[in-house]
Amino acid sequence: MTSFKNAEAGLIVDQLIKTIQEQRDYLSEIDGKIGDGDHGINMNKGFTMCEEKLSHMTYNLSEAFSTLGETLLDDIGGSMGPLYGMLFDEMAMACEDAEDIDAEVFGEMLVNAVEGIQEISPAKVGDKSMIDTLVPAKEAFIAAKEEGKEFVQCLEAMNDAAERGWQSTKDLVAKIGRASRLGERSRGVLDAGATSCYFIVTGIGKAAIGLLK
Amino acid sequence: MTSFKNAEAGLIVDQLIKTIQEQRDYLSEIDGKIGDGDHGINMNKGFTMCEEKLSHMTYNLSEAFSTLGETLLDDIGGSMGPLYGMLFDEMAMACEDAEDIDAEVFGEMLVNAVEGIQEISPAKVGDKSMIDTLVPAKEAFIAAKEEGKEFVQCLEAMNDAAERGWQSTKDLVAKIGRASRLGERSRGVLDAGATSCYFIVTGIGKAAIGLLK
Amino acid sequence: MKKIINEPDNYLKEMLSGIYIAHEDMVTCTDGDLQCLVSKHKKEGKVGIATGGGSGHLPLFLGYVGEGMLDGCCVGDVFQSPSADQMLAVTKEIDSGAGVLYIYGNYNGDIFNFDMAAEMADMEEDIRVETVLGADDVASAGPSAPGEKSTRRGVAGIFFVFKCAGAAADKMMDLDNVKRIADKANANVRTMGVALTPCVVPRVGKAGFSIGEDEMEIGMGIHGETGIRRGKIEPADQIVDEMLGQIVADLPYESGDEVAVLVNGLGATTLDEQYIVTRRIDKVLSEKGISVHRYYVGEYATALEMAGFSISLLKLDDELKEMLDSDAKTPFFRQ
Amino acid sequence: MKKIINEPDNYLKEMLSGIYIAHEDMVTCTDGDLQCLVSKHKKEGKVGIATGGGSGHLPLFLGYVGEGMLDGCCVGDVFQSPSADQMLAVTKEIDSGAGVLYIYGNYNGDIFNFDMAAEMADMEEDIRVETVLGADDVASAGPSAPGEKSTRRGVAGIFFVFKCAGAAADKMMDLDNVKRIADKANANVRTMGVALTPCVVPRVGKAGFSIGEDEMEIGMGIHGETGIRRGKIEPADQIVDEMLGQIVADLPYESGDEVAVLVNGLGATTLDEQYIVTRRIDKVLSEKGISVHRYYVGEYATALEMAGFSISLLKLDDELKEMLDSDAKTPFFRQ
Ligand SMILES: Nc1ncnc2c1ncn2[C@@H]1O[C@H](COP(=O)(O)OP(=O)(O)O)[C@@H](O)[C@H]1O
Ligand SMILES: Nc1ncnc2c1ncn2[C@@H]1O[C@H](COP(=O)(O)OP(=O)(O)O)[C@@H](O)[C@H]1O
Ligand SMILES: [Mg+2]
Ligand SMILES: [Mg+2]
Ligand SMILES: [Mg+2]
Ligand SMILES: [Mg+2]
Repeated sequence: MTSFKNAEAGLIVDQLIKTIQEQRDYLSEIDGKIGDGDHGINMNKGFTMCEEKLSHMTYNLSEAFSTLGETLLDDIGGSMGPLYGMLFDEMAMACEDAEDIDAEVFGEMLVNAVEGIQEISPAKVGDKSMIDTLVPAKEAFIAAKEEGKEFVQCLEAMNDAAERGWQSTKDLVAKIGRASRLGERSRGVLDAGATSCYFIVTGIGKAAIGLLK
Repeated sequence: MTSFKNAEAGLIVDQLIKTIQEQRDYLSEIDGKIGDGDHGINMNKGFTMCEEKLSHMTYNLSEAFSTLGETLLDDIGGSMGPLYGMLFDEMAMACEDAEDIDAEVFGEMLVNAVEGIQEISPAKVGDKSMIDTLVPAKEAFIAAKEEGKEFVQCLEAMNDAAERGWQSTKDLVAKIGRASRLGERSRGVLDAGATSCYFIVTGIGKAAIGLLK
Repeated sequence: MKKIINEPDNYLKEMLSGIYIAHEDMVTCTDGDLQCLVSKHKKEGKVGIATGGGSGHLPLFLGYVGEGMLDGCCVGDVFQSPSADQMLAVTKEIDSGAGVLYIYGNYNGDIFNFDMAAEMADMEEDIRVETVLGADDVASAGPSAPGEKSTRRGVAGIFFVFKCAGAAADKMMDLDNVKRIADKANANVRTMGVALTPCVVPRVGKAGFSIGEDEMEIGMGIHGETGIRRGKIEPADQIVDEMLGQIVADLPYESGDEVAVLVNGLGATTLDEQYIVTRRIDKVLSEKGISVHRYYVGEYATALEMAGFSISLLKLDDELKEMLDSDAKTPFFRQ
Repeated sequence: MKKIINEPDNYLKEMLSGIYIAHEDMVTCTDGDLQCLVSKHKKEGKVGIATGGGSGHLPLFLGYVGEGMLDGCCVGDVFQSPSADQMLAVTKEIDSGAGVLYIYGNYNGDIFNFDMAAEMADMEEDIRVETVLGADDVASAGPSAPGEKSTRRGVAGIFFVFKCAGAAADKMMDLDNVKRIADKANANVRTMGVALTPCVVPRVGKAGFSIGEDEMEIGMGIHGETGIRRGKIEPADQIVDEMLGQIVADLPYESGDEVAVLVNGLGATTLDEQYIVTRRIDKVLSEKGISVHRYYVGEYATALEMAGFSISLLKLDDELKEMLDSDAKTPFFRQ
């Protein structure tokens, strides 16, 4: 298939919530090495609040993303609230009028998400942040699409790039966020935000592939 | 000899000061077990301040005791300032008019010292305090004197009783001072004040015996 | 010992110098002795109120010298009474003919020295001195029989006695009445504390005891005196319930009573925790029908850098309420 | 983790409940959200001043909401920014037509959220919002080039910005002038801190780093951000000399200048130590010909139960002096 139904894709967010809940301790553990050890707690709190809100709703993908984005933006605070809030909000808006989500729509969702985040954060690729996962993932998807690859293949390219981007943070020195205070000492461990971003991007990617098959 | 000269006995206090300075750490260590660990520091501070004052004076025994008593009373504070201050003050007053100090005068010094302390402190023998050293020492001296023993023998009796009194505190439960808060847990270690009082009483006793020989 | 200090021997003098520098508009020393602190605002004809005791409890005692509270204070080395002579110097300085009230905690060394000072003030200086001994720590001993001297220690609750007596003196009441009000406040205040960590006296250089990493000690005194129970650390609400239960039963405080509450941090415990405790106290008291006129939350009587807190209750009548509510202005307390 | 708490998840709510109980005469919450705290004393036509940030720094930020200082404050979980929505709720509540000034520390999360709140206030509510970012921590980064945004963290010195801006607003100055004064105070304040022990975020449950038993870290931030130098603990005077040297050189503060000094305890450090430090600061500044108009000593901006302290200097002109000296009445600060 070259697209999936927005109306049937709310479960992508259900799976995302479960993934974050499962990875809570791992995310905090990673954050504990060069940050303050709360990333899993923060993410889990936001995603679980969203789960609670969704439990009273029926929702398609754009509505689910919108609820998730608003919850993160309005209720969570921190750096992650606005950053991920913006990401999901932009993804929601980019697909709210689409009955079917194809590679075109999905590409736009990714592009807008990156732009939204870059509007509030100065982080660049290489600064050791979620951006190191997100930007290469988006670029890989767009490149594959422009090469005329199928939607599923584009998503696979995205997932692979997300993983490489995530892993690349290990050797980086943090230039942004709490860990940047550590300078050289921040090298050698993965970035927490890049890790959660890996789970989010590939979580969406895998669930979408599932819907396409 | 049956007496020594007040004028020549100032060195008793010199020796006392040295003894307390030498025992400083030991006294604190004992106080640390069931008290707050500062007894040596407190005693050393007072006695060293007195040493400094005496260094600008010539003094007989009563003057030296008087200076020591005043220093402890006026400058040291705590419980020990008033208690030992009173002790030395009373000893000073009881011999200030005596050119020669014999068993009679010395007995009065001890009696007055005990009375002075008991005026301000309710501590009794058995309460685990300096009183457990001081009172038996005084009583042994008086008893020996009343039996007609020589001054030196009276002092030896005093010293022996002081040591037994001191050692008796080991098996006592504290009923007074900081250690009383510990109840049964205060049993099994010596009392700090009884220890300093042992060094003081026997220090005076030995120095006096030296002068008599 | 992890402290920001220089030579432990200079601790007291350096700390006091800092106080005079920071609060030079309010306090000064008398007799050329830094340990003898007096208010710069002398009110002629007013009963003088003095306190004193060992250092290591800031803002107790020094911090409450000023307008509407205390007139003078004498401190000794850390956890060590000052001398009679020093207390006498303060007494002479703050007396302006109306006599002086001593309010201090029920500790051996302080009693020895301040009793002597009172005697000297009376005999040598013709200053009438009265004394009120703070003895609010419910955990330190059983209640005293009528007419008997209390054997309880004085802890944070003395703040209420300072406040009420200070207001009475400020309203130009005479010594008998200032003492009566101090006695009344004293008779109606009860405190209990809990400690999580020990503290280190600078001149000693190491803690005199230890508390296990998962332990607390209920009833520990502000010099580390043994409490009534050591056990595993419990949730805040459970700790509050135990402490408050014993406090309330002791006076007792009863349904229909009106009280003031002091939640006091011992040194290292955050204000956050003190407010968590406040929340529980409010709930428990309201369930018991005891209404709270005022809360005081913060560090009022510390034990150096000890972690822990205490709860004090003061039962109020109209007179005490008036005294408690009146203005005060000291280096550490403004109302 | 040795704390007097219940479930870590309830920490924030319980702590905030306690604050509203203890200070019900002064503060209340808005929008039904405990995290959105506003003053009960609304002055019509006055510029509103709001702050916000993560909890764990009491009395910062909540404690400075009241008369003559701040009008509202929004707190997040411990060391975690509140959300844009919450800040917007506070902004709406405290605006009375004259606009709102945000004063908060230079941290990522806070900026993201409060910038969004400011945008929504402007676009949706037609409230003009201006922002001043506290960035006083000399140890956190080099000075910023003219016109560039500072990358320094905001720490205890923000108290001076609150105080001066709060006084300006209280004098009914307009938003431009209140902002101008806040900017001026901000431009003239510098801080450096030192830490002896780490602190534990309740929801994390263990310290994120450790400091050796005989070590200190100069320049550590109030969330435990790495400082500029870790080394053996030194005598107080030496520590002060190093910190003050860097602070003075940074602005620079020069002979003939008049300053206010804030000696701030980070949580577990005793007032005694803070006064020992004060004494040394006074000596060093007077040797440099810098005169001190006022000292503030105590806990003004903590890092939970961290041991350590910071020094802040504010260079004064006549206007700032007037603002600093004017009255204020908040739950934690009275002058
Ligand atoms: N300005 C920023 N832009 C993008 N990502 C950021 C930025 N600041 C922080 N991050 C990401 O946030 C992650 C930490 O998130 P979290 O622990 O939830 O927040 P905090 O740092 O406030 O404790 C970092 O690992 C980093 O990836
Ligand atoms: N009321 C008292 N009467 C007699 N001796 C006392 C009394 N209180 C305390 N002591 C003695 O004081 C000793 C402790 O002295 P020290 O350590 O200098 O004072 P502190 O207990 O104030 O630290 C105790 O060991 C005890 O012998
Ligand atoms: Mg984190
Ligand atoms: Mg002792
Ligand atoms: Mg002692
Ligand atoms: Mg965090």
